Amino acid sequence: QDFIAGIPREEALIIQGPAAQNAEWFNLWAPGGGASNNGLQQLTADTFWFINPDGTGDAAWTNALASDKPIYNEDFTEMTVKLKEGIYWSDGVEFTADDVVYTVQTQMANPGMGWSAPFTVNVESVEATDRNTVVFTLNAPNSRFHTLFTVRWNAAWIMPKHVFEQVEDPLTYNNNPPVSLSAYQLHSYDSAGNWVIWKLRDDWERTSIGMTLSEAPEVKYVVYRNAGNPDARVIEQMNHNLDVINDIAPEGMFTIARDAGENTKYWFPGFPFAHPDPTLPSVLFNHQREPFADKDVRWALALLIDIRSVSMGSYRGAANLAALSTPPTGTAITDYYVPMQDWLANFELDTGDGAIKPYDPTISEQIAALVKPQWGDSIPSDTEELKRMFGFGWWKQDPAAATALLQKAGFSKNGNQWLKPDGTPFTIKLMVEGDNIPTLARAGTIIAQQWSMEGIQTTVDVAGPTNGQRLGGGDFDVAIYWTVETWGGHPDLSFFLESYHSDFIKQPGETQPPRNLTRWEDERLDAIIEANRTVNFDSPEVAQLGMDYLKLAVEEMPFIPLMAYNKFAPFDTTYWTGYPSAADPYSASGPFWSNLRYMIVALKAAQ
Amino acid sequence: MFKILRDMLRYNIEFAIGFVLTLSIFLFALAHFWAPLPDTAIYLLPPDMPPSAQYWFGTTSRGQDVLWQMSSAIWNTMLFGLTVTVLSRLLAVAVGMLSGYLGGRWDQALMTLNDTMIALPNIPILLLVYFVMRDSMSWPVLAATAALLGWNYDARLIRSVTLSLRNREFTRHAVFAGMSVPQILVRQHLPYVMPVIFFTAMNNLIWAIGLEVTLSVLGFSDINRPTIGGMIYWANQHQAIIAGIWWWIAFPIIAVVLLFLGLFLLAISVNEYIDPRSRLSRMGA
Amino acid sequence: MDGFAKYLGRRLFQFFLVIFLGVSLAFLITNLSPVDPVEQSVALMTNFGATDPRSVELMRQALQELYGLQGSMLDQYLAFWGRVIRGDFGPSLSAFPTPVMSLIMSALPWTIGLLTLSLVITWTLGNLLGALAGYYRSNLLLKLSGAAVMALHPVPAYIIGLCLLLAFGFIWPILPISGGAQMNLQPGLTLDYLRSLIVHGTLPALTLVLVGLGSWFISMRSLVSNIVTDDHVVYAELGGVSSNKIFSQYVARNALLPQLTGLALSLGNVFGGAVITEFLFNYPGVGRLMIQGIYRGDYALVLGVTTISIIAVAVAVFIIDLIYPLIDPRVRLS
Amino acid sequence: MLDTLQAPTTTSSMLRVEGLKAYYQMNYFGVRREVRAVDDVSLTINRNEIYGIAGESSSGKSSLIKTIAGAITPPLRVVEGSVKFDFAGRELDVYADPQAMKAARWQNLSYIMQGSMNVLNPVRRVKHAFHDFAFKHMGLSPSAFRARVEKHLQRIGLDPHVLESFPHQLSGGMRQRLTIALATVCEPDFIIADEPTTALDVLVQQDVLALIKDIQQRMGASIIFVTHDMTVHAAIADRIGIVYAGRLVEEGPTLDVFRRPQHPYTAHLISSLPRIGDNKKRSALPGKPPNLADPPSGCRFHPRCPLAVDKCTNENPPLEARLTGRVACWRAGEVQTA
Amino acid sequence: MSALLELRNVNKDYRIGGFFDSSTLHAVKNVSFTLDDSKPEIFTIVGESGSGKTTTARMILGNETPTSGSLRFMGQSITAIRSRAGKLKFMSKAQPIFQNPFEAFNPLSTIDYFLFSTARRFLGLRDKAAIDAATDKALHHVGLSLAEVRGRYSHELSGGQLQRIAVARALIPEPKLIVADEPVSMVDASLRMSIVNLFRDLRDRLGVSIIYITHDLSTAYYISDRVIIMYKGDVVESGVAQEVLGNPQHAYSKALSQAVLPPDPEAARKIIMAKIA
Ligand SMILES: Nc1ncnc2c1ncn2[C@@H]1O[C@H](COP(=O)(O)OP(=O)(O)OP(=O)(O)O)[C@@H](O)[C@H]1O
Ligand SMILES: Nc1ncnc2c1ncn2[C@@H]1O[C@H](COP(=O)(O)OP(=O)(O)OP(=O)(O)O)[C@@H](O)[C@H]1O
Ligand SMILES: [Mg+2]
Ligand SMILES: [Mg+2]
Repeated sequence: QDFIAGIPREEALIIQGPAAQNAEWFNLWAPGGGASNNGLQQLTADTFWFINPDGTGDAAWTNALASDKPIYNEDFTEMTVKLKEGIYWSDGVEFTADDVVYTVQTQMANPGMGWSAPFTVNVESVEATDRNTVVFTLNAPNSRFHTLFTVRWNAAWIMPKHVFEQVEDPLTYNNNPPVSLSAYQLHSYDSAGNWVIWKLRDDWERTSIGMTLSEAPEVKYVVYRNAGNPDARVIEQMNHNLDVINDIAPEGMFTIARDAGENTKYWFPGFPFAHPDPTLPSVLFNHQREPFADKDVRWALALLIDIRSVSMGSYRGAANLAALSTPPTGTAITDYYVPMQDWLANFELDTGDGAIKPYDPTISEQIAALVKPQWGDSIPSDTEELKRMFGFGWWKQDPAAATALLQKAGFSKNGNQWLKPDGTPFTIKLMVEGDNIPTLARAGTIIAQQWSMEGIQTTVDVAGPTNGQRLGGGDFDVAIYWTVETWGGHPDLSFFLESYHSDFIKQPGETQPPRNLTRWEDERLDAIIEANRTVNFDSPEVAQLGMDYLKLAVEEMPFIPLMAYNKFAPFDTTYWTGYPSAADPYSASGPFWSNLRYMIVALKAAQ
Repeated sequence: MFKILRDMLRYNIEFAIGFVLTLSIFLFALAHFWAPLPDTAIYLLPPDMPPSAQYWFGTTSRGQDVLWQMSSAIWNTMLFGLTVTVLSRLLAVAVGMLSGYLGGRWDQALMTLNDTMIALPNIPILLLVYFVMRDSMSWPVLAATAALLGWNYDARLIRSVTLSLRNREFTRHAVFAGMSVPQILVRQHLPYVMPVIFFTAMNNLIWAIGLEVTLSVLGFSDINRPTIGGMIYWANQHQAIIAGIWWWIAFPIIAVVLLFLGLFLLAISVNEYIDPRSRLSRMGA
Repeated sequence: MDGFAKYLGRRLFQFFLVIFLGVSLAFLITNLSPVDPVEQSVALMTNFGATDPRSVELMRQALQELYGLQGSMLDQYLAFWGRVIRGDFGPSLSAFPTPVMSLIMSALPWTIGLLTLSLVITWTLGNLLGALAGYYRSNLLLKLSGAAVMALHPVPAYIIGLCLLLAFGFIWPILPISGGAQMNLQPGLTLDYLRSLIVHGTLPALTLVLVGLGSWFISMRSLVSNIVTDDHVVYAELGGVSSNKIFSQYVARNALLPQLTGLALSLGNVFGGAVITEFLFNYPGVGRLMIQGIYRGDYALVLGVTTISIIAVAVAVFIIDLIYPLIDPRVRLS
Repeated sequence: MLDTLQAPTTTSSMLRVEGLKAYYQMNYFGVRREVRAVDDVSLTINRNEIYGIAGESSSGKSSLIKTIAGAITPPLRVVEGSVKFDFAGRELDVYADPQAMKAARWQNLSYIMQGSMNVLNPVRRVKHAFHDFAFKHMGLSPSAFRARVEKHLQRIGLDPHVLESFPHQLSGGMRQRLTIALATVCEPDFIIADEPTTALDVLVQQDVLALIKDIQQRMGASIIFVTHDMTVHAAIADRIGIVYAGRLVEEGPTLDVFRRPQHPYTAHLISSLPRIGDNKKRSALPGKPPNLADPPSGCRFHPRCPLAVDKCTNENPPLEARLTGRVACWRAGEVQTA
Repeated sequence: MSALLELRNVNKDYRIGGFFDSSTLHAVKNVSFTLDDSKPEIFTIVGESGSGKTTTARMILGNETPTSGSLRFMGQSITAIRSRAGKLKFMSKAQPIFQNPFEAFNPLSTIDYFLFSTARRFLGLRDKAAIDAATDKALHHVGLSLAEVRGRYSHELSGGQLQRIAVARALIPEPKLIVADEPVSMVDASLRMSIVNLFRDLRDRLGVSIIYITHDLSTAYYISDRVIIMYKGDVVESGVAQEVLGNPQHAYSKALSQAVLPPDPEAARKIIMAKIA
């Protein structure tokens, strides 16, 4: 019997999906409108542009519905988009500029729809000057307006006008079945939410992705399947019932590598296996809480960390460490990490007891030495290669310097217990999310132990589902999470940096908009952000401004960057080959990234 | 007291086995106070070592000695379980006996309360309480909450025992001897209720520990405190079963099973000792 | 008839009181929950995208209105009761605007199927074994199986499930370890679908059976060992009644009656689901639904499940109280 | 004397109890106790005879009768002696041949326990009890069996519809009659009854006694029964055995025991019976009942006996045959008749 | 002459039956009688089982409320006593004795607890020695002493002793009335005598009135001053014991007294044989 009823296994790619709660919903534009990770936006939605987080330079940029890059006017108050021709919705209706205009206007008219708010804030008017041209007039100058339509993970997807026009309330319309603008369309789904099956469109050539292909994609069906808890996922992949896994613990990954070695592929050919996402797990300080407003305290805490243990404990050594406040992935390597090595090596920190040079560029070799006993020859000896696997460097653990810094900040030590300037013991509650991001929880317990051993009693607080809310609400002392995410495939840091402007910082107790969760406030930072707004997305100044920010962040240590968020995402090669990898990063590797579609159409049947 | 213990050890093989099992696990758990490393310390030992002469029960993927982890975990879990059990026994006895003895409106009111508690689904309520309490959720609070949810079935049972005692002649006699309600309940009826308390305590303990494990597995627990649930949680986080680190889970579970076997044997033999029927024939009535 | 009507009236009052108290309590606790569904939704929408901070404010306001979370707690409480009476728990906040009721209704058949089946098996098997072990105290085989059941009793459900999953999904992969039925199979009364339901339900059901066996076994055994010393049993033995008959008609039958109450209460618990088991085997039932609801701050959903569960248990208790005098001739109303 | 002449010949003995000792042996967590509830009892019961056993509360009457019925459960154990029945030449040793004993139950031998109101299964209708106990012995078709049972019930004044009732729906008296009916429906050769009339009020008691007597006469069965109500013995027993502290202390034809008790305890028992129309003060037995776990030496009655002499303290009097019965007393001759 | 206890037209109905069939049972119908304060007596209630004897006793003791009618004890309505203090006061004057001496004391607790509790509560004694003294005194009335009783369990004493202790306990508060519901039905003939003799003694020496409930007509005849005969809730006959029992008038009383078997084999046998025929 077939594993999937009526569908030949060799025509289907099975991807790990979530358990969808409202499985009957396919309205991407309504809040909670259908699971976002079950293929709906990954396989059926489309918009103007894509950036591949693992790509570099021009290779990272893809024109999807747009035929070219965005065209801004002089002062960035107007953006013109040219659309490709010959693209059709899956029900045979042609895609035109009217769909775009409808998308923007409908969402502005319906607060609560997914992109309603950003459109309302930015757009004064939108019009289709002809069938293939859309012109946006903006409320204020915005050189990054196009990013609203640029997919890294997702973006503002274009709505089918001819469908939604018929609908009374676009917010409560379930859009079932959805018409597709991309190469796959809905085949069937489980009303209990455990699986959705997408099928290659017969007219797959009439899509932005299909147009670029020379022959038909071999994957006929894409199955998003919720295969259960991490153990079950590993088992299912070893049983060849799950081709793509997203996120499992390092140990699960190692198990697959050990037991199913021949039938699997990973981002790196061997250890450390993982795909580094362009997100930057860091130790976040709440700057609105004493004593974390003090840069010396933050630096002291950073210098108390032995990053090697953190790497070993969280990722079993398979972490891609980051000393700079941007993830060491995609173009960031060439744009920032390589050029800034010298500056980092010479960076001096005044501890109040003399200056030190805290940077240790040999960290990747040290980690290699630590994992060698387990992985042996699969660990290369070339230091350049090691840097790409384990990171370029990090701060040396330096308790003496930390002591000096703390004393400089007015702290004193009583036995093995640090006292705050007011004489009370310095204790920390370190918040982690827990289950959802186990590696970070693990990192948290190690850092807590290191701080505790140095006289700062630290307990780990698992926030679980309240994590996001508590981070946003400023209801934490210290947390491990990410406040930095980047395009990966582009040096521009506005993706996160824009929201770091002091204009957006909230009073304690109020909810901070996403990204600047530490509520870091600095005039120099504001200046960088304002400068960045005025330069063009592709201008070389962007990288320059990025470096300014990174230097500032090293000096101030507003949060302690730890590593890229490494995801273990092994692929089963029993049925499909040609997966992306570090050597051939033609697409991101996570099944929830919308540019996964470029991987799916590129896969080849194994037999 | 000591003589009873000696007699029971000597003359009841079940008690003897149960006693030895429970005592050894208790001592084992007690030993964590003398552990070479603090129970929260991680990555100080080589991880994933299988059981060996050096690490009898192996080490975890977090670089902890399973032996010492277990020792703390059993201690903490039993502390939690016993707190729940004792608190919920107190509630069950109070409500069950009062409602059975007083009858009438009191009975109706208490049994309505009891039925309400029976109807409340445990897991969602506990999870919600967990959310509400968040930071201030410590194990005693959790134990108190669990105790509030864990007395109702047993109160019914105790009520039915008291109900039958209420109509015994000695109860009416006690009333005319001027005894107050607490005196009657504690002095006259409690000895009959004792076996029920013992019997339900076992089940309640198992339930409480199951609850602890469930909450931990779902990610609602204090991860700084080693417990049986906590060990399973961390083992899970490291996919220990899949990765073949079976000793991380197997040994604690075996210890729990042994402990319960011990407690169970103790409970049945102590019950036999205090059961009014056997006690009466022992006394020779 | 008069007495019955009076009893029924009193019992009915109590029934409603229980529901009222239970649901109010659940409402209170749920509403104290700090998880804010608006924030959860905002996070979902702003995650991973480049989001303008100004637009987040707008989004928040819009959602607050949409979810109907404005107004005082009392207003919400009254509105909630209004809806409960109409059998409507409002829209789910995490699966907005799908009604909570329809989410529950689509999860319920799975849970009911899984739990009633395993409960019936557990109850029958546990009671049978317990009764046999209590009656034939010296039988070696029964002693051994009793010991096995006892040893299994304290093992947490999660561990039992995980071992089964490992054994039948990995070491000897003959059973599906996830989901409720085969993918892409049309639900319906076809042989294929039923087969698929059965193979998918086997591991979760087996877990529930192994987990639940112990307590039925223990309570039945102790009930039986009390009953065997009762006069009527002793007398039947002296009367030369065959031991099969004594076991079935004089011992097991008398002991089973109180166990029926337990069964009814557990049936009521179906709605709470077997959280851990469903969670582990990814079974699309109410337990899993509820856990998701809790994780996503969807208290409309959690409250819905909790309310239905409360009503179900109350109804089960009510029914068993009403029919118990009919099935157990000893009980009479006072 | 009339009674003496009526006493059946010893040749047709139906039950023979010899040197029977049955003790409650208990061992709870090191506390050992041995209650000598039946201590060296020998007796014989003849065909077609009603034998009554009387005695103080807790003197071991029920224990004796249970042991005879083969109805003992631990901690009561037979330590010595034998109980043998003789059903129409078929010898049955109760403690040597459990299989045969099982086969004989209800067929040849039925037993009415103490507290017989509670012996019916509370959750089944009464008719099932008859079916379970008696059907296989009667060799009748179900309908014939039913008719037979109904007829039998009518004889003791019970409406056949009680068969359809649950035990709790019947009064104590009805239940007691039902158990008697249950024990007699197969017309066994031997009936053992422990306080069959205790729960009944005087009016019903009279009916039941008449019933027992009637059944016995018509079926020609032998009956051994226990009660501490001496008037019941007076009414139906052919012979009486008096038990004191686990021992048979006197035995004889009813009339003789009542008129000329030989043992001081018996004498006291008879004399303390009040009767209407006579409220002359009656004294109670002084002292307290013996503890069977640690019985007095010699004659067990000696601490309370008005006639006790040194010999009584030291030597246990044997049960010796007298004119019409047997008595165990060193001073039997000196007992005054009330 | 003032009344110690006065029952006037007392009725008690029970609602009985199962689920769908319930009916009213008149357990006690229109019972009236008076006990005189100045003349202690043994007042006996006889009747077949279920005739309402226990129900009447329970109403007198305040354990059951009558459906109608009045019960007054020393001038005060028994049903009106609500407070704990009022109850204690009432109980100090009216005390019960129960049927089964083994059941009347909790087998799992020592007997003296009942005695001490009575002394402490009703005599308001706090001092250990005073409690002991009061208890000992009461025990002496029944021919026992505290030394014999202290620290013992009910199984360690004979039924007769227990019943005596029960009486002694009832005597501690120096009551005016003792209600004894079938106090001798569970004991053998000899013990029976020792207890009824004790009753007589109490009446004569301590001036306690006793309501003696039994269906044993012989002992009733033996000790009673006055007797009432109940039948299905009704009092069918009442009067001086010797007259009523020696020469019953009502049909039921006659049947009852005829059913009493004489302790004489020849006479008894005749009655039974007549019944068979
Ligand atoms: N199950 C038992 N375990 C221990 N001792 C017992 C048991 N049953 C009875 N006894 C003791 O055995 C002795 C004889 O009891 P038995 O019941 O035979 O007396 P009885 O003469 O029938 O008394 P009654 O007139 O009260 O029925 C008593 O001392 C009693 O305490
Ligand atoms: N709580 C009650 N509920 C219903 N009926 C009752 C209750 N108590 C007593 N009765 C009934 O009332 C009637 C009188 O009972 P009561 O106990 O007073 O009789 P009694 O004369 O003491 O009988 P006995 O001699 O058996 O003790 C009986 O028919 C009894 O079944
Ligand atoms: Mg007896
Ligand atoms: Mg009565």
